[in-house]
Formats: sequence, C-alpha cells, structure tokens
Amino acid sequence: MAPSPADYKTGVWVDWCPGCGNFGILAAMYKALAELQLKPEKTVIVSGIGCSGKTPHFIRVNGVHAIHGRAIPFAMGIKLANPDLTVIVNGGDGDLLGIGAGHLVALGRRNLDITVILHDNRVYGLTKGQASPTLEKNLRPKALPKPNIQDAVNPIALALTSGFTFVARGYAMMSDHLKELIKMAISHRGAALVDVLQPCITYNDIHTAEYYRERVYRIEEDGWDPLVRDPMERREKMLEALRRSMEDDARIPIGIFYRDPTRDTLEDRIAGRLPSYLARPPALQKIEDNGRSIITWDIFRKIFAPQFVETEKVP
Amino acid sequence: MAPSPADYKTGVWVDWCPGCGNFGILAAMYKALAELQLKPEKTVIVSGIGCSGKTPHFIRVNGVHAIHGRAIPFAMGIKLANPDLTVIVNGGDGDLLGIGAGHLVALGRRNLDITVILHDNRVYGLTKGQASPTLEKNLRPKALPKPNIQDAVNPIALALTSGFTFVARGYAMMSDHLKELIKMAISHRGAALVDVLQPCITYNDIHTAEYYRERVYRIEEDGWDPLVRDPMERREKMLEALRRSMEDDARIPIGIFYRDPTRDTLEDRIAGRLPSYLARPPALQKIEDNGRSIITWDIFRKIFAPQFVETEKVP
Amino acid sequence: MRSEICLIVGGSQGAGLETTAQLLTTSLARLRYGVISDREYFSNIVGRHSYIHLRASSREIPRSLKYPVQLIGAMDAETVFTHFQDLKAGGIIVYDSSVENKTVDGIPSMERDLVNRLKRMFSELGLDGSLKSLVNYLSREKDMVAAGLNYAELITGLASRVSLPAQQASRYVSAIVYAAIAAFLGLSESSINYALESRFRGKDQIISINKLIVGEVYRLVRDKYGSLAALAPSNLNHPELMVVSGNDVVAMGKIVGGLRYQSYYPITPAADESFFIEANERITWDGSDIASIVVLQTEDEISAISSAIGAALTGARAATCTSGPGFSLMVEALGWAGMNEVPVVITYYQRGGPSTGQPTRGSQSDLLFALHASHGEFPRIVISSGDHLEAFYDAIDAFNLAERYQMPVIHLLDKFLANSIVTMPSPRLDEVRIERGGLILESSGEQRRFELADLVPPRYVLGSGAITWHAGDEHDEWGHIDEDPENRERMYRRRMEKMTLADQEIPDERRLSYYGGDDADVLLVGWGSVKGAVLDAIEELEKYGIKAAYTHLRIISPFPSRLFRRIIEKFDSGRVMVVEHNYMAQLGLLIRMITGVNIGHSIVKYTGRPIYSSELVSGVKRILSGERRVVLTHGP
Amino acid sequence: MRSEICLIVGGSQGAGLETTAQLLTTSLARLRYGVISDREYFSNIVGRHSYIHLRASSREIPRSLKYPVQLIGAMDAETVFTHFQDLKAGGIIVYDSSVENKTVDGIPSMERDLVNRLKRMFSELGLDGSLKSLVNYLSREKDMVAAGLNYAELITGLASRVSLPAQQASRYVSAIVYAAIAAFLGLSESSINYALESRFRGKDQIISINKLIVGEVYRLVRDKYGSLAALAPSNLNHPELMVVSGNDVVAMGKIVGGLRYQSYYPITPAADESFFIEANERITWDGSDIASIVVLQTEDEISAISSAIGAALTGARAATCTSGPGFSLMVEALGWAGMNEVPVVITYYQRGGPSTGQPTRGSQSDLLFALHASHGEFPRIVISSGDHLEAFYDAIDAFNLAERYQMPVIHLLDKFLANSIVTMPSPRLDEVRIERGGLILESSGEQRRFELADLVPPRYVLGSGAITWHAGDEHDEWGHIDEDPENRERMYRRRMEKMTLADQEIPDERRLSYYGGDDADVLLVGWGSVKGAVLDAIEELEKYGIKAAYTHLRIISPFPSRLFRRIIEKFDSGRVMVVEHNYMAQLGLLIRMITGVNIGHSIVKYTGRPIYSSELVSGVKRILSGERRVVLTHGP
Ligand SMILES: Cc1ncc(C[n+]2csc(CCOP(=O)(O)OP(=O)(O)O)c2C)c(N)n1
Ligand SMILES: Cc1ncc(C[n+]2csc(CCOP(=O)(O)OP(=O)(O)O)c2C)c(N)n1
Ligand code: SF4
Ligand code: SF4
Ligand SMILES: [Mg+2]
Ligand SMILES: [Mg+2]
Repeated sequence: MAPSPADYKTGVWVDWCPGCGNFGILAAMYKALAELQLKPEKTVIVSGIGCSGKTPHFIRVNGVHAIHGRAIPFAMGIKLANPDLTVIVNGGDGDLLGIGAGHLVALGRRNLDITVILHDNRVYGLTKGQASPTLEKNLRPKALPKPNIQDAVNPIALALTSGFTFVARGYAMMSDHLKELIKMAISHRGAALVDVLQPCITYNDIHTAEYYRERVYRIEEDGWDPLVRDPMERREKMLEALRRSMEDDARIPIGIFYRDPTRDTLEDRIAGRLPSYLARPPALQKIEDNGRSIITWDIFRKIFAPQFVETEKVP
Repeated sequence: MAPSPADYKTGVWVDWCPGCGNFGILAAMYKALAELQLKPEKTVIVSGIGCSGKTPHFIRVNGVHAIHGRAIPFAMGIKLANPDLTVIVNGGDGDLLGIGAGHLVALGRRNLDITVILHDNRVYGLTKGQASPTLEKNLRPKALPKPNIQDAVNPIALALTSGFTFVARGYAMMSDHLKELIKMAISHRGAALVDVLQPCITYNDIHTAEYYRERVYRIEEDGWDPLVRDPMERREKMLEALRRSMEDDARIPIGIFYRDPTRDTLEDRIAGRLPSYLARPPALQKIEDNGRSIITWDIFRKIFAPQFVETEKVP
Repeated sequence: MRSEICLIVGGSQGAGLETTAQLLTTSLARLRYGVISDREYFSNIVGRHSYIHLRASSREIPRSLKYPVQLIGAMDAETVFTHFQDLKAGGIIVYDSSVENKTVDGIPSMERDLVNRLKRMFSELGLDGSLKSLVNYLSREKDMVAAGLNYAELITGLASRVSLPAQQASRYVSAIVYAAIAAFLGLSESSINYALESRFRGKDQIISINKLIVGEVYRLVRDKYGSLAALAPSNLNHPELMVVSGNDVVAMGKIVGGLRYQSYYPITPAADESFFIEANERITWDGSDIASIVVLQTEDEISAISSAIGAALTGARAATCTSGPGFSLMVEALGWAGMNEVPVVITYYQRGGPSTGQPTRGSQSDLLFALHASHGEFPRIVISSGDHLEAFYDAIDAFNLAERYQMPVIHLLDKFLANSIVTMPSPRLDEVRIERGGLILESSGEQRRFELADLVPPRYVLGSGAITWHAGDEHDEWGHIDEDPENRERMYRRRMEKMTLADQEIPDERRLSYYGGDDADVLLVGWGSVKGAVLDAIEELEKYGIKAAYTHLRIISPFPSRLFRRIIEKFDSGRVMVVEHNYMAQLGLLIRMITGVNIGHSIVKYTGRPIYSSELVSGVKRILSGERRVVLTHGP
Repeated sequence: MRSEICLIVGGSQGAGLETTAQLLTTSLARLRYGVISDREYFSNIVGRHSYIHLRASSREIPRSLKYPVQLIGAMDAETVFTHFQDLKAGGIIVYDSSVENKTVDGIPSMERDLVNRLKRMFSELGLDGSLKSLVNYLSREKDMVAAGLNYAELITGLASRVSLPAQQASRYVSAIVYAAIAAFLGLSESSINYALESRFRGKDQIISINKLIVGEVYRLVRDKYGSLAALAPSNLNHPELMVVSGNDVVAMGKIVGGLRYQSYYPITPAADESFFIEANERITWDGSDIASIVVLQTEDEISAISSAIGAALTGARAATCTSGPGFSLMVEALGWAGMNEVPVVITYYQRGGPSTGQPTRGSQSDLLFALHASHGEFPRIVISSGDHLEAFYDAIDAFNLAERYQMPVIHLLDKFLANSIVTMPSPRLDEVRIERGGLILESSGEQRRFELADLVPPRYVLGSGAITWHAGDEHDEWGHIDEDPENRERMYRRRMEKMTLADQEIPDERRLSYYGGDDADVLLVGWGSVKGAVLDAIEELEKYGIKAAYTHLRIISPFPSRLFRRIIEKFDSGRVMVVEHNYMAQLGLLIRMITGVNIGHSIVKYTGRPIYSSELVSGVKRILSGERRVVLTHGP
C-alpha cells in the first residue's frame, strides 16, 4: 500500500512556535516523501542547528541532526559512502548561507545528488532573532537593537553561480506548490536547492505571511521554462535565471529557476574512476572474511609492488 | 619625492619558483603602490597561506601573514578598527575560494573597503599542486594522480553575486595592465576583487603563459563599460558582467567587469550609527586617562541607568 | 516573618516568565532585598517549560540557590507537575484553576522521561494524573497552600474591561502570577508600581493595564490568604542596587575596560553580552561622543576571532565572545594570536557539551580544552569568575593582562552565571585601572615587533607609523618567516617564558582566594560559579560542626602553585575535595598535572542544573564519611 | 670496510634531491642494507635548501639518525656551507668544483642567521667565505676528502653526447651526486642499474641517459678515490625489503584495514598519505574489483571530518588525515562524533607549531591538545606510533578500536615519521585482524541507536534497513533531543564509562612497551618517533656502563596506568626522564595528571629537527649528573 504523509510522522512533539512557517515546510515534506514513496530506511535527512535543524526528529526517516553549518558535508559523506540512500538537507539561512556558505559553494562545484531545503526566514530563529544573511540592509526585525548593516545575499543567484543544477524557490505557506518543488528537487539527479520563504512569527515582523502573500507569484506564469535540454543552452538559461532571481522584493517569483539534467553528478564521475562504485559503494563492500582482511598477502604484494625491492641473493 | 616601486621592496629573498606568475603580480603591486603613493606605514597587506601568502614579506608596507583562508576576516578587523589604513588582501585560489569561500561571500555582503587580489593559479601551489577550486573538471595538471572530478567555481561570478562592487580580472604576465587594475581596485571605495590569472610554472602545465597568451583579450575592447552610474543600472550591468564572466576558456576577458561606486560601504553604514566613527575609529580612541578608565562613575551611572534600582529609603 | 525565601516561577517559554521575574526582582530590589535567581530553559523558542529559581533575603545578598522552595508560582499546569516535589511541606502553590483538569500525559511539551516517572508516582499515590488531583493531594497530605486562581476568567475580565483582543490579554498571565507572589511575600504596592513603571517605561497604556490586573489579583490574594510568606523588612542598606545578569556585567566591564571592537556570532549563552554592548555602542557625555564601539555580527566564529585579532593588531582593545561550539571553531586563529603575541580577549561562556550538548544548560566542562586548545605550544592566560562582581572586574583585567603579556586571554564563564540575575552593589570604579603594557602608538620606520631583547617585545601597532610584519610561521625579530633552528629555539623559549614572567608578577592573591578560618580542617576547591554554593554550604556545614574552607581559583593560567600548595598542605588529604560542574573533575586533574598534588575526592554535577548549596552540604558529608566521588543530580 | 655509514645529501628544493635519495636507498636495499633516512626541507617549492640525512647498516635495520656523518653529497655550495660542521674529521665531501667561488653571503636562499654565524666563524678562521677556501681548509686542517667534480662540465658533456637542451640536462646533477656516493660506498653496478630501472620504470630513454652519466661519474670517482667508505657486505637476510615512508605505511595499513572513505584537505605532512591511497583507490584481483575507496579532496578540514563522520554513519570505515592547523578546524565535528559514538579515524601528523609554525618540520607538541580537543567531555582513543611497522599495524587497529568502542580514534604521528624513508621487512598480515564490534548491517524498523542497556550500544548504520536518529544535542536512546536531567546523567555516564571498558579490555602490553633488562636503573619514557633514537641511545649508553631502559607509550588514551606504575616504581625517581619533541614535556604532564607520578626530568627538543641518538646519549648523561631539564638543539 502506498504510504501516506502520516506514515512519515514520528511521535516527537514539534516544538516550533505556533504559526511558524516551518510547519508548512514540514507538511510539504511529509507529502512529498509519501508521494515519492520514499522508503524511510533508505532516506536520510541531515540538518544543521537552528529551529530548522530540528526537522529530522519530526520525520520518520533516518535523521542526522549535525552541527551548525555542516549539514552539507555530513550529507556528502553519507551520500558518497552509500549512494543508494536518498539524502536531503534541511537547514536555516544562517546555517547554509552564513557559517556554512563555503560548503554550499563547494556542493555546487560537485553536483552531488543531494537536495538542500533552505528554511529562509531571514533571521537566526533559535538564537532569538538576529539578522541572517538573507536579511536586507537597513531592515530591523524586532529583536535587533539597531537596523541591519549588512547586505543580503541572494540564495538563488549564489546557488546558480556555484553550480547547482536544480534551483527553485517555494513558499512555506503554499504547501502543495512547495511539495511539488521538493518532489522535483529530490527526483533531480544532482545538487538541488529549494529556497523556502519561511515566515518566522516570533522574530520576523517584516517578512510575514501577509508580506509574502502580496508579493509571490509563480515564475512559470511569467512564461519561464527553466529546463536545460542541451549543454549549449546552459549559459543563456542560467543568465535568464539569474535575471529572474534579481527581482527586487516588490514581486517575488516562486517556482523553478533552473534545471539542468545534462551535467554529470559527482557519483557519475566517481563511477568513471571506480567502475564498481555504484554497485558496491563503500558502505556495502565486504572488508573482512572471518576477521581477516580481504587484502591477503598475495593481493598486498601485488598492489604495493612498487614499494618492494627484491634483494640480491646472498652470494 | 614620489616613491618608486623599488621603495616598496624588502630585503627578503623572494623564494617563489623562477618563472612563477607571482613575480608579475608582485611587480604590478610595487608599481601600483608607488603610483598611488601609498604610505607604507598606512598600508597593510594581509595574506593567507600558500605561495601567494608570502607576498607581504616582500613588500615594504605593514604585513600580516595570517592563516589559511582567513585573510579576509583578519583584514576586516584591521580595517574596521582603523579605517585610515589601506588594506589589501593577497590570497590563493584555494585560500579564498576553497577554505575561505564563506568569508569572500560575506565580504561582498558588507562592501567593506578592502581590495582582494586573488592569485589564481588553479592549483594548490605550496602543498604541491593539488587541484584548486578554479581548476576545471577532467583536467589533470601534472601533480594529480587522477583527473579532477570537481567543477570549477567562477570567481568573477561568485564575487558579483556576493555583492562586491568592483570586480576585475588581470593577468600576471601583463604587469602594467594588472597594475592599473590594482590601482583602480585600491582606489575604489568598497569591496574589490581582482582575479589574477597566474601561471604556476611548477605544477600547472595546462594553464601556462602560452595558454593565456593565446586567449586573453581586453574586455573594454569589446566595448564593455562596467561603470554603474546610478543604482537603477545595477541589475543590467551586473547581468551583463555575469554574461561576460561566463565565456568558456577559448577567449578569456581581462579588465574591469563591474564597478559600482553608488553603494555605501560598511564604514559608511557604521558611521551612520556612530557619528564620530571615521574621525575617531576604535584604534584611535583614548580609553584611559592616567591609568583610569574614561568611563568615570558619573558616566557609568548614566549609561547603565536602566540597570540601577533606586531603593526605597530605610523607613 | 521570614528573613529569606526560595521560590520558583514557571511557565512555558515565550509566555512572559521573564517579565514576571524581572518585575519580582525589581520590586525586591526596590525594597532592598538581596536577590539571586537562575533561569532554566530548553533550547526552544516557544512552548517548552522554563522556570526561574529565585532566592531573596532581608539579611544579605544571597550567593546561591537551594532547595526546597517555599513557593511555586505556576503559569501553567506543567509547572506544578514539574516542581511540586521541590516544595517544602506547608509551602504555597499559585496555580491556574482553569486548567485543573489537565493531566500529566496531556502535555506534549513535557519530557517523556519525566512524564513516565510522574505517572508511576501518581499511580502509586492513587492520583488520576490531573492537576486537580495532585493539588488536592498536596494540600491534603502535605499541608500545602493551594492558591488556585482562575486565570482564564481573570484574563477575560481584563480583556473586556480594557477592550483588548483575547490573544493580547492572555499576555497578562505573567502579571497575575507576579501579583499573587507579591501578595504572598507582602511586597508593598509602591514597590510594585515602581517595578511596573521601570519595566515598561514609556509605554503608559501597558503600565496602566498592568496596574489594573496586578492590583486586582494582589488584593484578591492578600484578602484571601494574607501575606502568608511575608518577608521581614530588609536589613540591607544600599541606596541603589544594580539588577544584572552575568552577561550584563561582563559587557559593562568590557565597556569600562576600553573595549572598542567586539565581533561575535550568535550563540547561547553568549549572545546577550554582544546585544548589551551593541545597545551601548555609542557613549556620549556632555553632548559629545566619548566612546564608540564597533560591534559586528560575523558570518561565523572563525571570522569573529580573526577579525578581533585584526582589530587588536591596530591597538584597539578587541574581543569576541562565544560558547563551546564557537570556541571550537576559534582554536586555529587562537594559535595565530599566541604566535604573534596578540592581546585578544575571548569571553567564553561554557554550556553543556559535548557538541550541541545542552545548549541552554550550564556546565564547567571546557577547562582542559580552553587550556590546551590549538596545536603547538604558546602561552595564554585563563581567568574564571566566581560571581557577578568578579566577572565585572575580570572582564577589565582580561584586557590589562592581555596587553601586559601580549597573549590571548580566555575569560571563562558559564551559563549559570551568564543567565542568573542578581542584585549587585555598585562596583568600585576607583579600584579599576587600565594598563596597556608596552603599547607603542607612535613610531616610524621598519621595526622589530618581535625583538628578542626582553621577554615581552615592544608592541608597535598597525597604524602607529611603524612598519611591521607578522606571520603564523616561526619568524625572526622582524616578523619574517625564519626556519633557522637557533632562531626557532630563542623565539619559542621567549614566548613560553612570558608565562613564567606572568607567574612571577601576578600576585597569588589575585589568582586564588581562600575563604575560611585558620581552624578549618575540610577544604573545598573550586572555580567559577560554584563559588556561591560552596560558600553557602560552608556556612551551613558549621551548623553540623564541620569547619570547612574554600579555595577559589580565579586565574587558572598561570596557576598559583605556590600559594595553592601552602594552603593545601595544611589539610589532611582525606578531607580535601574539588567541586565542579563536569564529569572528570577537570580542575582536580589540572591541579595534579601542574602541582603534583593529588586531590582524591570530588563532588561533581553534570545534569546541566546548578549546584544547590543544599545538596552540596550532604555531598560534603558523604565525602567525609568515606565516599570518593559524589555525583549531584538535583533540579528538574 | 665499515658496517654502517651516516651521510647527508643536500641540494636546493626542486633540484632532484629526492631522486638521489630514492636511488641510493633502492640500491642499498637491493644489497640488503638496512636504511633509515630523514628529509629536511623548507616550506618552499623551489630554491631553498633541503637535505636527506641517511644511515645505512650491514648489520641491522637502523632505527635512528646520528651525527657526525661520514659523507656529504652536495648538489650545491649551500649544502657544504650548511653541513660541513657535521662531518666527521676524515670524512668525504662530494661537491661541485664549478661553483667553488661562491661565497656564503652570495646565496640568497640561506637563512640570514646561519649566514651571519658562518661569516663570524670564517673570519675567525681566516677564510674568505668562498666554497673553495672552506673546502681547502677542511682538507688541510680536518683531513677531509674533498671530492670536487665539475658538475657543469659533466652536464655539458652529457648534453652534447645525448643532444639534450642544457636546461633538461641540468636535471642530471642528482645522478652525478648519486653516482659519486655509490662509488664511495662501493655499491655494485648491478644495484645501481636495478635502482635506475625501478625508479624510472617505463621511461627507457631516461634510464639510458642516467646510466650514461652515472656510469661515467661512478668510474671517475672509483678510479680517483677508490671505495673509500665501502660498506661491508650485508649480514641481513631479507628476500625482499619494502622501501616506504611513514605516509606510505599508514596508507597501506588503512587499505588493509578496510578503509573505504578518505576525505582530506591538502596539508603538509599529511597529504602524501591521501595521494598514496588515491593512487590505490581501485583494487582489482583476478580481473575484478575487490575494493574501491572514495578519496575526496574537500573544500576544507571541517568538511573533511564532517564527511568522514557521515560516511562512518553508513558503516563504511572512514577516515581523514591532517596536521595541526587542519585538526584545529576539526575539533567541533570531533565532538559530534564523540556525542554520537561514531567510529571515525583521524590520522594526525604533528608538525611544528603553534599556528603555521614550521610547516615542514617535526614536533610532538599536540598531545595535550589531541587529548582535550573540543568542548565538553567525551571519550576518545589516542594511539601513537613509534616507527613504520608500528604505524602500519596501528593504522589498522585504529579502525578496530573505533568500531569496538564506538568512539573517534586519533592516530598521532609526526612529520619525522611521515617523511622518513626506511627499509622495512614485510609486515605479517596473518597477525592482522579486522574487528567490527557491534556493527549491525541488516535490520528494520525504528531502532534505539543509543540503547542504555550496555555500555556500547548496538550500531545500526544508515542504510541497514533500520531507522535511527542522531543529534549533537543530548539525546535519548532513540537519538531524539532530550534535556531531562536523569536521562542526561545516564547517557553522559554511559559514554564516559566506555572509556573504563576500553581501559579494562585493551591489554596493557598493547598500550605500552618496555625495552630493557631487569637490571636497568635508568628509565627513559617517551612516545611516537623518539623510539628509535631512544633505543639506539640505550645501546650506546651501555658502553658507558649505564643500564637504561625505555618505556614506550603506544596507546595514550586509555592510558595504561597500572603497568606504567608497576614499571616506574622500580626506578629511583632521580633516574627517570621523559624524552619528547616539545617544550612543555607534555607526556610528563599527562602522566602526572593521570597517574599522579611525577617525572621530574626531561629531555626535550623543539627546533623541528629530529632527536639524534648521539645528542640523546649526552642528554641522558647530563640528567644523570644532576640537570633537571636538557634542551637538545642539534641539526641544521
Ligand atoms: C558553531 C556554532 N555557532 C553558533 C551556534 C548557535 N546557533 C544555534 S542556531 C543558530 C542560528 C540559527 O539560524 P538559522 O540557521 O537561520 O536557523 P533558524 O533557527 O532560523 O531556522 C546559531 C547561530 C551553534 N549552534 N554552533
Ligand atoms: C587549515 C590549513 N589547512 C591546510 C593548510 C595547508 N596549505 C598550505 S598552502 C595551501 C593551499 C595553497 O593553495 P592556494 O591557496 O591556491 O595558494 P597557492 O600556493 O597556490 O598560491 C594549503 C592547503 C594550511 N596551512 N592550513
Ligand atoms: S523562532 Fe521563528 S523560526 Fe523558530 S520556531 Fe519560532 S517562528 Fe519558527
Ligand atoms: S609552486 Fe607554482 S605558484 Fe608556487 S612559487 Fe612555484 S610556480 Fe609559483
Ligand atoms: Mg533562519
Ligand atoms: Mg593556488
């Protein structure tokens, strides 16, 4: 029987603030996982630290609640060691674009098949509302002693220039639309980023549900086709995606900005070097036989032949 | 008397490999410093770790040879504490785009008035030639055991999307052209990046001087005007700069991609909050008077008034 | 009338508990009572249980907390379930009678472990698990005063009287609880008005609504119960008292100490310090700016410390502040500061580890890490403060020592201190000195920043007019890379010997305080925020004829070995013990490592809750009756 | 004929020195000599002075290096200037007579400190500072054999004979030096051919050019000087010998041990290990893949360890490798691995610190850091290897211990070991075991990854079919965040008690080796790569009637306290000393901290150069004659 969203719930109490946009993201995830029929035991959600970082505890798939900013590298090790697993990262904007920005850029360069869901509330929720890297300059959500003096980073543009091959934006309160994006992102082979606009009811009194309700529109309604069908199209598609990512906040496009299935993934590239990689990845290889290494003396002698010197016979 | 490039030399032996592109960068720096008549005692060069990281020891201005990847945050503290100083960062591509990529993105968001000179040799020189983040996929410079499996990051595009307000590319072997770029970058108020194509004679047998000689061309010859004259122009200029940064390696544009003097710097923004900031920045404030804090009891009582409770008189 | 009271106010995170505690503390301070309070909360923004454990005294400024308490002010049912076992027989429970039917397993925010323990207990007692049955049981069997107030009705009444939407009116639950406690404690109406007016200064409407509801409940409780737990008038005689948290006092110390650059990345329980400084970033006097502080939220802790080091290189007093996870990211740059003799200050608030651990709970488990963090060897000073006043002075001294010896200084604090709010007498600014060491603000030409002539070299700063170089590599006197073995040996030794110099110069008494009489024959040894509990326990132990003393380590590196040995020598080794908030008894290990003295007994706690003087007293007794190690666990 | 020789081959970085050393070692190994060699170099790619210090023996596989040497093979003038003082009277200098006129201050690559020292010395000796005057002086006054060869002419000759461009021909300087040394040592022509053929396998033209020039020089030297330093035929009887560096053997150990994921960020002196593994990433046998290893160069060390932890969570044996600066960045994630009981292995090559320090020099100054790195408390195993063979077995055992006890394992090595090349007998694979502990590869449903029932919980891995959760926060048995104090206490204690279990189970003899007779009355205590020098010094000391023994710590955490105490108890405390490559005598401190035993004497070295058995012998004598601390400094 096909699983239902409820099958992906754990009994753990969801301790987000009532009304938090994270509930919308969680609901979209339950539905996406169910509709994709992802096996809980073959799925791993990796998170950083923040309100968003608690997500894995609420979902009945494997959960790795890592450290602040490092969800992507943790996820990378999991995925590379066992590419059979579906690996999803949930992280905050502070986590992924502040302390962890370097890893985000590096993931783009690798195009590893991981889906990153960015809980973009423009504040540091769990540490009580400081400015996050997506908060625009001069704004002052309620917990700041003074208006923000740093500019905002544009997650869509950053992901595009870093090499992500699937880049989309969703809105936490449009749960079904978001669910579709998450499904497509997970189904996409390669590094995928979904920037989710997420109201933080407690600390962000600027980017509220009303704020977004008035501004979001579906990018495809604007006639945008994000799909790269041929590597030759990449540059133009990417530039147009970049253009669309640079709307000022008066109108905020949601939907898929860019989708390029033509680029090989890191797993593909590794498989090019290690032909048995996908069939027998690191996690699934046998390393011993009855307590003995599979590297027997003969094998040892062969692979390390360059290190051996045959000595001249004693005269 | 106006200083000459030679006035900026230290007696320290330059221990780069003979023929290294770094010599071209160093020569351009000597000339740029001299032509700008920068006072050595008011100038600070901050570097990371790598062949490029040794730069400060060769230049007779203040030098801070920091740790790998952290030149930008070190420079930030110096500049913010004493904005009178001219602060220049010299770093490698591994340093600034690998381990330090997060700081580069953050500097863009701040638009602090620092010039970053990226020694872009596409390898990790000092650790013996591993792939750097600007090395394209599938290439195999001579020290690699296998071809590179990570994609290259585009430093121009990354700097642009991060918010740098001056973004240029130079070529180490075109020292006068590079000198002009460095001069403009230093003169620019705001975060400036100069990506310098730098042959590494020892480890990079692909991106050699010949390689570049055949490919580089001046972007302005293509009719490109990088200057943002009005904030309204930003988006179009930036998109066009991005387009030009995405040439494949058949033709490599050098010159200024983007220059936006209309955006306020972090120092401006701080001065907006602290009116005396530029006149008396942190480094130049008096904190004591004869061993006594300038915060006297009266001042203490006034600024911390909210922490005081006047007790009811003893009845 | 009682001379002191211990109480708990609890409620769900985000429901206004802090307001209650602030109002209460302000009223108490206004009436010259001494107050100390601890705040316990989850790593959560809204909904989990949080509480304030407060002790107020009319005779002294209390130094620690203890159990049992005499009063519980409960904003919700969970509070009663969580704390009733800590209420002394005959104590008072203020609770919400409109939620009487809530049962212990109907509260999702409660930890499952606790729910299960309570369910077992209730079934043994034959209770049905509801708040009502519990409260009835407590008043029936334990003589408790169960002061049920119908919060819902009170709120609805208020809402209609001042025509507030229900949602907004519900925020006044905190005022109800405050008022009830104030009534039980017999706090004067004038002190209540003072508290409301200073807490909500400038918000007249809120003040008047508060006065309305507080007045109503205050009268209601006073009329029904009388001031059952009335405090005797205070003997204290301070014309003013400061009401401050540990974060506040450190921030104040830094400001007085001349801090000019503070970088930070938000983290519990450190971030409030930076927030406080940022709020005071601009200091004006007589209409002109006399100080301005750059406070920068960086992209991570690596950038925080790196930029603070950069700022320190220019001569500005520079610091960063963090807790464990952030400090873990700072260790590489810390080594650069050591190698380049940079006087940067790291304010380090310990919290429960390892890893994310218990982010909002206290601990002292980072001592050995702070002392040995970063690869290679370089000197550092490590200071740790035992209470708010110490923290204030130490925050200033951190800069003085950093500049005098040109090395990084780590100021170790912890969450207990950071988040506990006390009434503190004004610090004595006339005792404060600013000492900048060999700082050179004006010079010219190329200079030897790392001159070998003296142990502490001249400190030419960037911008001084001198030209200098710095490198994380081993360097020569000029700061240029130098791999020569003889230079290496000299530079390395000079750096390390600065520690010997500091050890010679910093008075032992500055580093270690001894509390106790000459006739003491039991010695407790500790550091940081255990100080208050230990001093109170010692007083208490006297009642049992046990003469104990306390050795408090305040500068841990350089360790005051001579004085320490002189003190410990006088005690029978079977009667010496360390008291610490960690598992390994880290100070004990450190003392053995540095002095060779083996302290064979320890009292430790690692549940994340503070050590209460009450449990410490019995801990000491257990040690004296032969146990080697006592693990304390009290506190929900 | 001599049974052993010590020699130095020097030249500028990038000029082919490593080729010379490889050829020499291969020839020597071919002839069954035992060899050990250390490579000293600057943090520089081309131009700075680099040298190999090599010892070869016909009687044993030598364990350490010593001074003085009997031969210097100089590729350039700087080599002679740098090393002549270490040449034994009567020794041999192979040098380039075409650069005879170079003077000591005409060589920009030399450290100014050294140049200044030499200039003072030369002027005292009345030399003019040229190579020529120095060489003349040495042969005249010190009986040295100054074997000047005109490298320039030899190269020009070669260039014209094989019509090579001058630039390319100049690369054959390394062959000239090799040939000359081989001639002096009397190595057979067949061994030379073997070395050339195996070094340049597949590059026939290069082999034949080499044979040409090597043959020419070999004959020239033999004819002119004879085999002046001829080695006696070897007594050793190995049918084959491995020629390996420390990096190589660790890589080999990891591969045999089942490593399947290695992440790294390039850093000296660790990167070569990953390079070696990558070169062997695919292992085939009988035409099919039997193992494939993912080796990933990450964006930084934080990513390196984080991804290795991720890989370990799937059940793959996973490791990362680094040195000090990289490890400093790993400490936060290390704590997560501790908290989540992840068997990740960190291979940690120490180098000179603090900060960038001396990136290409050796040290053992990160012991206390490795033991206490990261905030909070959690158990870890720390292994350290004393020589190449130990390093091979330890690299395997690191995984076994990590999986058995489910905790991070730090394998501490150092640059000395990493970069020294030895002839090593084949390891005994039949003694190797792979033990995976409570690993669960197949399961289903939600599982308690952190079950409290046993100290070491069942290890359900990601992908096993089980569903599990992990958190850096304190968690319950399921891995969900849990702040309950009772759960906290149980989980914390269980984690820490795994260390007690490891301490009970891992045999003391695995952790500590005692070398020496029952009648020894002097005890040296050390760890890591000092082993060889200590063992050689002990032998040497016997000649002076000093009966010394050595206690070698190989697993430092859990520390083998019982056996250690039993051993040390037998010695007079005035005759016990630690020997270490650091300033603080860190192992001494650690021993005092853990066992309470105070080792009052130390022999330390922190110039970045290895401890030579020669200087160690006199160090021990100085301790025995009353010095408390001896600082060794030999080596340029
Ligand atoms: C190394 C480190 N630094 C700081 C913290 C403290 N911290 C916890 S959550 C958080 C930021 C949360 O913001 P974000 O990533 O946007 O997540 P949100 O709570 O908004 O979902 C920080 C800084 C930490 N846990 N670790
Ligand atoms: C934390 C840390 N990791 C690794 C290293 C080792 N390291 C030294 S230089 C270098 C990279 C050099 O590459 P790049 O930044 O491109 O500079 P280049 O040498 O090419 O100029 C690395 C990884 C280090 N010094 N510190
Ligand atoms: S603080 Fe904001 S982001 Fe966090 S749970 Fe509350 S509403 Fe959501
Ligand atoms: S290794 Fe490359 S970058 Fe470094 S000095 Fe040599 S040529 Fe230049
Ligand atoms: Mg956020
Ligand atoms: Mg580079």
